[in-house]
Amino acid sequence: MTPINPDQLIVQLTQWALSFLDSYPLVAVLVAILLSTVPLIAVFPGCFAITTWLERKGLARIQNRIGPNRTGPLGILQPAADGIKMLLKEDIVPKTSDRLAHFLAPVVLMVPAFTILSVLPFNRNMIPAAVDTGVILFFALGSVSTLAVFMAGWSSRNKYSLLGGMRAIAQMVSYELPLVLSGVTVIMMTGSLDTTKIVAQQQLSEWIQSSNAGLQCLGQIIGWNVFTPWGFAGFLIFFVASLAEINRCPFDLPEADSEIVAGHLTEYSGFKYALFFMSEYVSAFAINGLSTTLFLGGWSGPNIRPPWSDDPNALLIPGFVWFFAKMFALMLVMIWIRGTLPRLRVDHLMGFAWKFLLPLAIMNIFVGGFYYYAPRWHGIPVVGWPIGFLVMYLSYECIGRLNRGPKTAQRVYHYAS
Amino acid sequence: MSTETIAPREYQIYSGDDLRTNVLEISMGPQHPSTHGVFRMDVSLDGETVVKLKPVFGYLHRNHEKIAETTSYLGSMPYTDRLDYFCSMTNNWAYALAVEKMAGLAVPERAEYIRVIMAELTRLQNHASLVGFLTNDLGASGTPLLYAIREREHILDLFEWASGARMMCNYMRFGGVRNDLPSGWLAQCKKVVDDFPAFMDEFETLLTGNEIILSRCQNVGVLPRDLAINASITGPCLRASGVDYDLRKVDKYGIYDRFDFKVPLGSVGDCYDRFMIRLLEMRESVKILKQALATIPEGPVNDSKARNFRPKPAEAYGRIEGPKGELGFYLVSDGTPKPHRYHVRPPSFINLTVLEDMCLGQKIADAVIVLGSIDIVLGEVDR
Amino acid sequence: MIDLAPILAKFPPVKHDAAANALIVPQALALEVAKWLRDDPAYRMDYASNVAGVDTLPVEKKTKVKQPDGTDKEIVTKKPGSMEVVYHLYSMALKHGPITIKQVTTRENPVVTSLTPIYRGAEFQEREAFDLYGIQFEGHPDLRRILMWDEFKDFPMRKDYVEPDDYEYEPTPHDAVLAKAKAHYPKASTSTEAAS
Amino acid sequence: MTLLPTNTSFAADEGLRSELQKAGVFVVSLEWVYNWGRKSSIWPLGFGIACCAIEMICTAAARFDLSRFGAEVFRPSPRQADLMIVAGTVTKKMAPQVIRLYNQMPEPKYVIAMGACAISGGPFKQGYNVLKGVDRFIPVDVHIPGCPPRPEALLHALMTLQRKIENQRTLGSDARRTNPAYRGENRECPIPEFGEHDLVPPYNPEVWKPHTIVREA
Amino acid sequence: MLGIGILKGMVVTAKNFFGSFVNKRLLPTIQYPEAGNSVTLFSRNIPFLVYDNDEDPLGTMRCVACKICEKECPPQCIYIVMEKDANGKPAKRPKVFDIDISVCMGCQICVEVCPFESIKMDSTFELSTPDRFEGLLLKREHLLKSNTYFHKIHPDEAQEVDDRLAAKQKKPAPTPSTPAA
Repeated sequence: MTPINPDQLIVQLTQWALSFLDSYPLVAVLVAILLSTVPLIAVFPGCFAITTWLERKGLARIQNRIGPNRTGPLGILQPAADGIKMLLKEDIVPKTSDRLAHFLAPVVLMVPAFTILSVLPFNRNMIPAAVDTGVILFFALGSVSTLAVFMAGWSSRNKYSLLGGMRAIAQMVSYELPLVLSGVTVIMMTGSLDTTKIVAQQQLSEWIQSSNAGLQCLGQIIGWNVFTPWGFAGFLIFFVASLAEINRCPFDLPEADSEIVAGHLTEYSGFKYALFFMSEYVSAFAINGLSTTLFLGGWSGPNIRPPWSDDPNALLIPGFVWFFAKMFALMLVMIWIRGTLPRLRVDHLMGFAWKFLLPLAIMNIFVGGFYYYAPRWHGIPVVGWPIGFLVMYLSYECIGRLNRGPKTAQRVYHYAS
Repeated sequence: MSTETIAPREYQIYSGDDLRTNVLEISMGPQHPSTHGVFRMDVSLDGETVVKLKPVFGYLHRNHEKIAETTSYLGSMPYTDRLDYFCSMTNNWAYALAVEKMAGLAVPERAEYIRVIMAELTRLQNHASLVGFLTNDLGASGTPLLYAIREREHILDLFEWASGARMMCNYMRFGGVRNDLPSGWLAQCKKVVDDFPAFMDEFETLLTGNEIILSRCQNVGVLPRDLAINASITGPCLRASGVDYDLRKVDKYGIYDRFDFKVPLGSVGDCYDRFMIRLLEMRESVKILKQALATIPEGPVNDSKARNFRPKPAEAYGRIEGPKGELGFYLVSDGTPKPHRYHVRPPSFINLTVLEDMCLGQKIADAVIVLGSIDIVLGEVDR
Repeated sequence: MIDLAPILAKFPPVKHDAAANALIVPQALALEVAKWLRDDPAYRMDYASNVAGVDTLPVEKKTKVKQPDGTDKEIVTKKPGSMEVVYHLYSMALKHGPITIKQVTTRENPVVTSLTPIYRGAEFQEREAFDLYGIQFEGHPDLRRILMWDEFKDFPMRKDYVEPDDYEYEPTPHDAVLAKAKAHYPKASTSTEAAS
Repeated sequence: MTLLPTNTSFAADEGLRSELQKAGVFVVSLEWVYNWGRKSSIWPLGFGIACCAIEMICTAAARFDLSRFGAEVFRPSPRQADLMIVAGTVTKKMAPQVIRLYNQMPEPKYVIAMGACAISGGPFKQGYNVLKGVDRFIPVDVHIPGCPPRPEALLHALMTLQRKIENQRTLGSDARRTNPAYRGENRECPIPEFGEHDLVPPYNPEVWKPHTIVREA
Repeated sequence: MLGIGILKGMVVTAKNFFGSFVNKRLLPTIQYPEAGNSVTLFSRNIPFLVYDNDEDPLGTMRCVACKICEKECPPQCIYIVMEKDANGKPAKRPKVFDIDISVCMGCQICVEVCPFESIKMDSTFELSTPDRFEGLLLKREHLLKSNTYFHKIHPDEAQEVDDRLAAKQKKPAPTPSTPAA
């Protein structure tokens, strides 16, 4: 029996459970599949519930209100109440709608949203599906949601829904580009599409394996891609593009309620609406999970080796704690943004993707390349870092100015005499 | 000046051989999140571009004028509260002004000051909430609106303290106001007025520099100066187009000539100008309020003779600078206790004349904020 | 007060209504007068603030006059009804006003000249007068009902409009309503107030 | 927590429930859970008509905070709304749209008539274009008098509605009888047409039972 | 730099977020119903009828059924029938005094025109009811409230009214007159 490793506890338990089924390989495979999928399906709806609660409480606080507080302590059971109510609501399918597509749309949105979660490493040795081409798979499956949103918009036979669906297609297809290109830099640096390798590359293994606790901690942090110029810029681009990809404010045009009522969701009621709602949040988790993996060091975080353990890779705090902490932090930023910003207009949205994010992402790839080949001093990128940062800052400023042009500016007002 | 009316422009739909598009007609409203009530816009869209926009009114036509013609002069006063339900105080004042003009009533000094204070407080809360509603139309999830309403509550408390009701104050009377201010009111009002600039600073930091608001409001819904005058646009919309016409300066009604304030003017006439003019007007209102609160005299607040007046056959048109524009009341008396004709000149109704001109060729999202920047209240539009 | 004499001199058919200090403009001349008022450098009435329709019912007044022989004689004075459209014009350029101009027409066939070709601002208000009073505005670009629905046939702001009989079930009815309500109420029981 | 999906009468359970509670056992019937969910998550339709709508917005704002009751999610689309707050004067021109919106909402749905105008036409009841009460066409659950009612009055009405929901039957055969939402019949209200002088018909006889007060003059 | 305005805005909202935990001004919520309500001593909502003696509401009600308020009420929500004694003589008090609060707009005009200080404004607001007719038609019995109650809800105004009435006591009682207009 290996010593208990808090970091790997779940993995060890799983292996221990599976060891009983050694003689039945087929059953073992099936159980293994179940053991890796069921938690996903159980945990993320729970996260979704917590997030909706956080969002309502957070928005309320931003707006100087209290927020739900009648359901359980601090209103924590509010999502449960919402869920129960949604389950009981009548399900309306408009008479003129395309019934099949109307029914399928929430399903088509939900399935890939959960599927893409399986390529994210939640911890060391804890990845539901270790695919060599994880990042590609993520983007490929993730873009299916565009189809679902359009299906919803089209099948509802409602003009607002149709406009919402059209907007969704334009928006999601456009933002896919900066999203992928900002991820490309990371892939270039790692040389792999495997998400586990991407996380491993962000850890300084010799520091982690040293005996100094401070170094162990630092080794889990210092290597994150976000601390490099290309990583920082890439992270920002990725984050902004992901906001658009999952239709969050300020890019929530497909369901812009002040313009086109509720966009593609206009005709959805009851449980189908709840499914849409949930899938959008699960996609948000997924994409935040990916940006955590790509730029924020995945499951690594300030951590030390447990004193009783000899395993150089053992950690005191399970990695998935850090993973979820980062993911929720990003969700909170999204809520914060939602509480602050108004919405973009549809042509500004496209302009922003094609004229601003895309050139910036391409620039970022070059900077990444330069950073990779720039000479280092004792492994420290003394040339690559400042120059890369400067180049990224300058290109941000230039592209920003080019986009803004003389059209919008602060104005000076005068008074009548 | 041209000799003909400035007619609405026609928007040319692109109809080359290579690309055939159909116009999508949608009816926004009467229940629509952006229409500020029950207003409808029949919009034709080419893609997302507005090619035709016809406003449809009357969903809140509750026969204010007809009811007023069957009620006594005093009985119409509470109904004026419900015209523009954000600004019951200024509505009261405009109506009282028209009746006073017709019946030749005088207003005591202190009442004039109270009227100015109430009107400027009304302007503050109206403009603050309008800016909030505008950002809601822009797609903010209510935060600026709720900040504005948080601040508005302080002003509503003052109204409630003086008149008994938060919104429907029914406070002004012919020849004065209904009752004197309760003790302590002026001190509290001073406190609210002194706190207000801090809120405005917060508001301006939150909104005026925001790149999204800049890009969405600037050069959107431009209203040219000549068209603004020809289409009888009034209020902040007119001044955003650069026309210096503020009834507080032009008519000097009440005692506005005693206060030192300025009239901010826009230069482009777009949504951003309309939005900024309101913010700047709030600063000026705070200035007026400070002066009025410092100099308010003691004395009676209403004319006891005005209580049982019976008008002679006459007609009068009284108008004031409401927060939304020129609010006028046209009264015709035939000597009976009821008005023969009672007509309201609602600013937001007439300001909608140019809605189509401002929206043509813009995106549908712009139509929403153009409507928001005009600042309409349906109680007043449809009456 | 604005000096109206130059207008009266330039357009002799225009009458001055001293009581209301208004100009009564004949229909045929309305456009011309309005245009002149707008463009004349002394007036520059570029801003049509208010447009209102006014309906006056014909009045039949019976007065008894003592005849020299001691008997009472009833004299019936009839004042014909009229339909008026009142415009209040101001000047934004010169900041003065108002000049009130009125177009008077008959109640039976109310037709006036639309001033919308001169003042865009009159467009909706004239439509409103058409909707509520049934006044036809000749030359108006888009004369449709504005406040009531298109199928509506009546002109509700007219003084002789009879509204549909639909507040008969009011709990606190008054004179006219009570009279109407009686037609709808079931035969009264003896109690003074009996809830259903 | 024991879940007892019960079809027996809720009232009969009451005694048993309180006795068990004394003994420290909390019995929760499925019906209670259902009703708790529905009453704690009333999403109103973002639908204001006139003056009262401003007070409705104030209710959602910081001072009064509708969200404490879980009811701040103003949905723009009727499909996702549970509650229609008729906040303002319903005119005859607007009435068909209000009824249409009501029809578009999924069951179970509730209506609060906020303010005098929505209840009876209020101060504007003498107007020719004013509908004398929205309950002429759609069933109304709670009426709030006032012109406009204070924001707290809306909160009070919401609590009144919550009490009503608490006592509704959602399970069992008698739920169909007592709770119209589960009757399974078509609850669409017919939409009146614009007539030459008035709406046709002027009221919906299935919803509106004329109430007469007989007086001596 | 692009984005500065957005960041400034986000700082403002963050300040409000954290401020709401420490600053009372940034969390003005009154938790109705547990923590009271925002009704002040000046609020008005619907009218009520004042009587003087708590023992004998009907005997000491100030209303004399002069019907001025009924006539002046703009939305006409008041209905009064005067009581007649056995001989058919008017008894100077209302037999029926109904206010339809589903119509009342709380404009206070009835209070202003009443020469007997008998109708005043109440500040209660918890009136919502599922019952459209019986719940919203307030009869004489519902409307009668004591002067003590009046002192409780509007102390300043009630004191003023009492002083005025005391002054009037010395002079002969006023006769009901219908004011023009």
